[in-house]
Amino acid sequence: MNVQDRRRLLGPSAAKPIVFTTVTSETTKVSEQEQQEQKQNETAALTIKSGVVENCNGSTLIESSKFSLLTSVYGPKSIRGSFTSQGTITIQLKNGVVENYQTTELKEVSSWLVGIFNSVVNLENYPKSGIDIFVNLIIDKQGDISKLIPFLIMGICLALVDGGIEIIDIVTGGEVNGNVVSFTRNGEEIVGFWKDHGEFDNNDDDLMNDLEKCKKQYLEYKNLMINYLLEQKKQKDNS
Amino acid sequence: MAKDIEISNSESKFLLEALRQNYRLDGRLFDQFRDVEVTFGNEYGDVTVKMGDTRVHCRISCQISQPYEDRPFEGLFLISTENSPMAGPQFENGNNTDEDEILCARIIEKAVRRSGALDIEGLCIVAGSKCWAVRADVHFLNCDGGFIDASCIAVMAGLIHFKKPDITVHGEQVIIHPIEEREPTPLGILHIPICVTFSFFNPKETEENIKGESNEEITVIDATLKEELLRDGVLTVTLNKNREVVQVSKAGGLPMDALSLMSCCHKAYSITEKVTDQIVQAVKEDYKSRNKYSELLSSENAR
Amino acid sequence: MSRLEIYSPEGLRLDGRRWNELRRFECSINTHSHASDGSSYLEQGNNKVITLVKGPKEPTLRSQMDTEKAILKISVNITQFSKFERSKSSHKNERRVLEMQTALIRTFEKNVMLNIYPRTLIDIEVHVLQQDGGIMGSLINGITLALIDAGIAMYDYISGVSIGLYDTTPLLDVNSLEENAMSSVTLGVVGKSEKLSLLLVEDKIPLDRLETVLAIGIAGAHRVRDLMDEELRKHAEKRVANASSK
Amino acid sequence: MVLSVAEKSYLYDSLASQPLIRPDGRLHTQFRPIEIFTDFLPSSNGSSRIIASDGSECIVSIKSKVVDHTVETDLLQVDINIAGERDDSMIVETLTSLLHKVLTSEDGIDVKKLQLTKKYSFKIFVDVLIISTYSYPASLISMGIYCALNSTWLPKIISAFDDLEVAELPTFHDYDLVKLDVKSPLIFVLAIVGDNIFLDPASNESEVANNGLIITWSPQGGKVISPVKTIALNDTFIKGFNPILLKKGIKLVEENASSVAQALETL
Amino acid sequence: MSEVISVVKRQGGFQYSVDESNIQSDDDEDIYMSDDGNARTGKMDTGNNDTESGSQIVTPGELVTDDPIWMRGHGTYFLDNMTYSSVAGTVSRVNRLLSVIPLKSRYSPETGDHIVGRIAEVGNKRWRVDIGGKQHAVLMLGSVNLPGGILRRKSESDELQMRSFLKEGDLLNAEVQSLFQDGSASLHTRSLKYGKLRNGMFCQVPSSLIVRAKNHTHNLPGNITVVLGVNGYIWLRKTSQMDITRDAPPGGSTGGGSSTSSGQNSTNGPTGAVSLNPSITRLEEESSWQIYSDENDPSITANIRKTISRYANVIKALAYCEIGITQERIISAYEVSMAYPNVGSLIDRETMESIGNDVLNGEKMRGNAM
Repeated sequence: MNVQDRRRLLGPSAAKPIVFTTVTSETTKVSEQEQQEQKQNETAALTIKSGVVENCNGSTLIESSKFSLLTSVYGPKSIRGSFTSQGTITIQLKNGVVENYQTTELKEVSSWLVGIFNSVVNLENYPKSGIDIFVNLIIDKQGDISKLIPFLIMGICLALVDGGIEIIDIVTGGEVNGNVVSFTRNGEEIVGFWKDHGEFDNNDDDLMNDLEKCKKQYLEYKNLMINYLLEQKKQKDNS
Repeated sequence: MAKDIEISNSESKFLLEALRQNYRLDGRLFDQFRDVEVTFGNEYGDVTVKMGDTRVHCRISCQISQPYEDRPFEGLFLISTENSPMAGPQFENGNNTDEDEILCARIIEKAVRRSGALDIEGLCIVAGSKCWAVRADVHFLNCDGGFIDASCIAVMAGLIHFKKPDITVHGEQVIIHPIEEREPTPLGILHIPICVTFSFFNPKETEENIKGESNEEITVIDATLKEELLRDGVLTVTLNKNREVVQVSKAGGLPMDALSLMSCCHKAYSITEKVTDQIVQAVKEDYKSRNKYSELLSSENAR
Repeated sequence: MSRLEIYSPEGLRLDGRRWNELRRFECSINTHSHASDGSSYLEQGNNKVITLVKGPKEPTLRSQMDTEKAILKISVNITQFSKFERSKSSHKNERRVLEMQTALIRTFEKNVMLNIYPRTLIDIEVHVLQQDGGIMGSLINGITLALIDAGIAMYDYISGVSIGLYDTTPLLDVNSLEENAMSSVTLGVVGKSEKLSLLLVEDKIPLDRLETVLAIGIAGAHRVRDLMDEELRKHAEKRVANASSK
Repeated sequence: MVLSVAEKSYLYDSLASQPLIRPDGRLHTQFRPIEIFTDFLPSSNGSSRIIASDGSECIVSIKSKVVDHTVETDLLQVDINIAGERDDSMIVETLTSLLHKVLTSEDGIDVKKLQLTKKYSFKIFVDVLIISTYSYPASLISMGIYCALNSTWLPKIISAFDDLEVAELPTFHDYDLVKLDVKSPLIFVLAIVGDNIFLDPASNESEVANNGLIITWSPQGGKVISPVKTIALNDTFIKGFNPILLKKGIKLVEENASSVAQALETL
Repeated sequence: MSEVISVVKRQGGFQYSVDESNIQSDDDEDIYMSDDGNARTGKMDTGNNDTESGSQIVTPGELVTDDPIWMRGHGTYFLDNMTYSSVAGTVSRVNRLLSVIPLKSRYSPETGDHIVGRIAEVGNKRWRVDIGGKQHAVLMLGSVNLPGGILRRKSESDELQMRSFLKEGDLLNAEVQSLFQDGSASLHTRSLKYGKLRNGMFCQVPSSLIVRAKNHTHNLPGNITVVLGVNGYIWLRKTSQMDITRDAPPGGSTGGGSSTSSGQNSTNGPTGAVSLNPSITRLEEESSWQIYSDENDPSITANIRKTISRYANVIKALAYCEIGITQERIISAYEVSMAYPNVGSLIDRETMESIGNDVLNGEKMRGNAM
């Protein structure tokens, strides 16, 4: 008989991230980026705040005038069942008060996001563990998931960092003409591509142009994230 | 029925050996139905049925509701059977996906609802917009086998006993008169289905059952919990006094000779007759005891 | 609605059969050899059923393990397109389907020699592509064939058929029009015996007529068994010839 | 499928080598052979059964219903059922969402062909039953739907086209049917291993893919259309890839898709 | 036909799809030697044991005999004197034992079988191995060679690092050491020819197509070695130095065919294991951590890879035609397949059928070489 007790305290299975209606006070306004050649002021007034949810391992709140995304990360924690040589990521997206998206579509996006984070998180270091990520689309005024995806990636990435989970690179993405591209390694590699609608021009140059533009956005967001993380570090060191 | 309670090997051996020698643990004959005891509560449609140690409670209630769109002239009728740990440790709270519980619920559903024991057209108040919704809630209080039989008796006794408040209809407007004000009206009962459950035991090897000619399988009526735990097969026959088979369910289990199954049906009929009379009698007596003062009243008035 | 004549005075049914005739019965085994250990495809009238048997195999869950015998699992998938009118729900977890699964498991539990496959799981999937009455019987026949194809030991065939009762005439192997218009009885018969593994009556039927209905049903089920047996032998001969030529 | 480390590295090295060597020797543009037959469900308007050489199998039924298209705008509904999977499982919902996007894509099915009258249209219900699958089934499903729609016959309308003033439903001929003339888009699954990209990855190839692409191709106009997206074919080998491979993949599909459509047509 | 995809209209709908043209009726021909005179070699040679009863087909519930003289074996049950069949298959009568062999069933292990398996689970002092049977087989920690030589004692630290020897997904070849009461197998890899598999590719065929023989590892032309697991799991790899040592003197198969198989029996152990008589130094070398390495030989060339793919495809072609798989047939199919320079074209049904036919015809032309 195997007498080892492999059970762990896992916390309530139905635990849900707390949803804040408004986070007005003490948001760290990270950057009021120079709005040079930005046609749409998407990055403008992007506020990021980490560690907003107490009872999870890592969390972020990303807000702009158009949306508000709350990401929480639980884990790495022991999973039940048979041994796995590397960690398992699950991602769940949830509609906010306004149900903009069908559950099937949200699941499609989440399984796509899992693909991205499988390639970014250093999963070998988390055998027999699960990392559960919940994203709450609290406010979304655009109703187009493609426009939201870069920020979903950004939010999850920062929440993972906040949770102290190893990743091999900062990952985020850009969106141009319905093409969503997620990059790593300074834009040398694509980790995710998503295009649901819009023309697909036979002209290759158009696609490559759009990729370039997405890359630009990616680099910008990436800088934003790095700056935020450095800022945060500084604050921590000070206090 | 139960997965968690198990019977010890020696006890099961004893019970099966006794059956082989024509004895049951409680001394009953193989084809003897336990005595049925029907008692009513204070309100109409509140019934407790006792068969040996098995106790089932059924409560009929009604409210006004909207009929289904595709059936504007019919009222609603719902039977809910609920197991709780009260009846025995083997039942889980809120887990209604157990094989036996589903079979049990489905059989009662077919026996009573599908067979049209209740006149649901009589529940219609205003076609397409208002009707009575009758609900039978069956609770298992104590389990010693025979849930299906007892539940069916409880539901039928409840339906016969139940009275719904009288109403007055003015166009779309419906006035419900509390039962204190006006004499409530009984439900329309079209026939009284009675379930009788047979349990089969194979005293020999499976090979004998499949290939043998002897047909020595043991048939026992109205099994107790222990017998239910050990049986190899089960047959529930539902009949009414009009010699109609309402429902038969032998969902797998020990293969049985067709003629033996037929003889089960005939045995079930005599039990049906007896139990039906008993239910009707019990309801009558209960009504009588409720009205014993009204007789006094009326006789005074007559003077 | 015009009343269809279920059974004409000349003794013909809606689809031209006489009272004691089965529907077209065609079956084949080993239809899905890649995906399963045993498989069958069955057409009984317009019922079309695919059955896959996987196992006996190592159970994936500890709860599916019994040290004494194999665990039998049957899941019935009634597709949304199986009826003429497409159904809105996928039928999964419907009580009616759960009841069917339970009845099928209990039917085959007593017929498959589960005790010679301890600690294993026999997983059966049935897909109903099309249904036209008497589906329970077709499920039984499909499973019987697939189990035999998988080489799983069983005592005998089980064959299923539904019989309707029109006034006083029993009608063998009812289709859905007949099934909706009258009471019917479903049988699962063991081999060529008169033993019933399964007997289901869901609607009112006079007690004194039941016996004749059972008699014609058993005869029909025996015929179904023979049809299945014929196909199996044909298949077996083909394979044996195939093997010995190589 | 769990492979051993040695197996995976052998497969990876073979697939990443220049030129690539696939475990079954296929060219990078070569599909595994498939078998198809159609029109076997008389109670559906169209049907197909498609079997891949690895035993993956998919059955598609097409049913129709007359709806008021001014009320019901979505004239195509896809439902996917995978044996052994719950209806709300990740794979089922993801595929349903993808297939719905593919069928309702602007350049996908010509919805005008479903219109009966000014008021009414056929609504098409596509039901997919996957009996067994060993690799990502999107491609197989899309081929199944293509063939099923190709074998779909709908009742012939005999009432007038202009019915805005008429209160009645359109009436149909008693037995004459009309062949539905629509071509559904095809989905191509590509795997990326190292600098190589190839079509129709088998299950062992998927296990070592660095990434995957789903590319939709419309027979109408013969071009690549959206949705196009990456797909994680496994969770161990997955990583970023050179953007040039995206372009390469699209080109690969553009060059080879029409011969797949032609092959499906010849049935 | 398109280069990209081959689409065929399924013949006969749902019917079982074996092309009848494959059947070349010559019932007397039987190229299998049943070396142990036992019915357990599977359906392929049932005709061999008793030509009279060989083709008798029975189905479940059917009366096989009412003669009480027979001992009842697998696939039967009885009541009184009557013996009935419990499966659909052919009747086999061996001495007094009456059994019915099902047309197909899962692999059932027997002591001495050389199998290929995949680790399914790492447990307490044991691995559970998927061998395509009804149950997983067990490989005890004590039944494997551990790094550090054969004479090494097992320590507790070995129990804790079992996953560093063999982990989930790993493939190995092994011998069935014994059977448990319930029919499941216990394996061992205590011979240098067993152990973790590397340098190649896995493929799978129905176990009924592999005939039990003395030798299941064969060196094939093109510097490839095949391990034909009795359970239908097959491993194709680049021939290693050890494979060459093993095959000198050249090993033939007992399955007959044209190859010579002389001077080999003397080196066979009772379980069919070929004794290698390696030098002590070799033993130590092989018993090092090397034997559990996950690294492939870095020198596997593109040509070797292509050849392995070709072999995998011809094995699949033989399986598709339901032809028993032996070393001779693999080689002959490989040679036939050379007519198709593109390895990828071998996966088409027509090609597979034609390869199958060519192999059988070739055998016929050579005549009964056995």
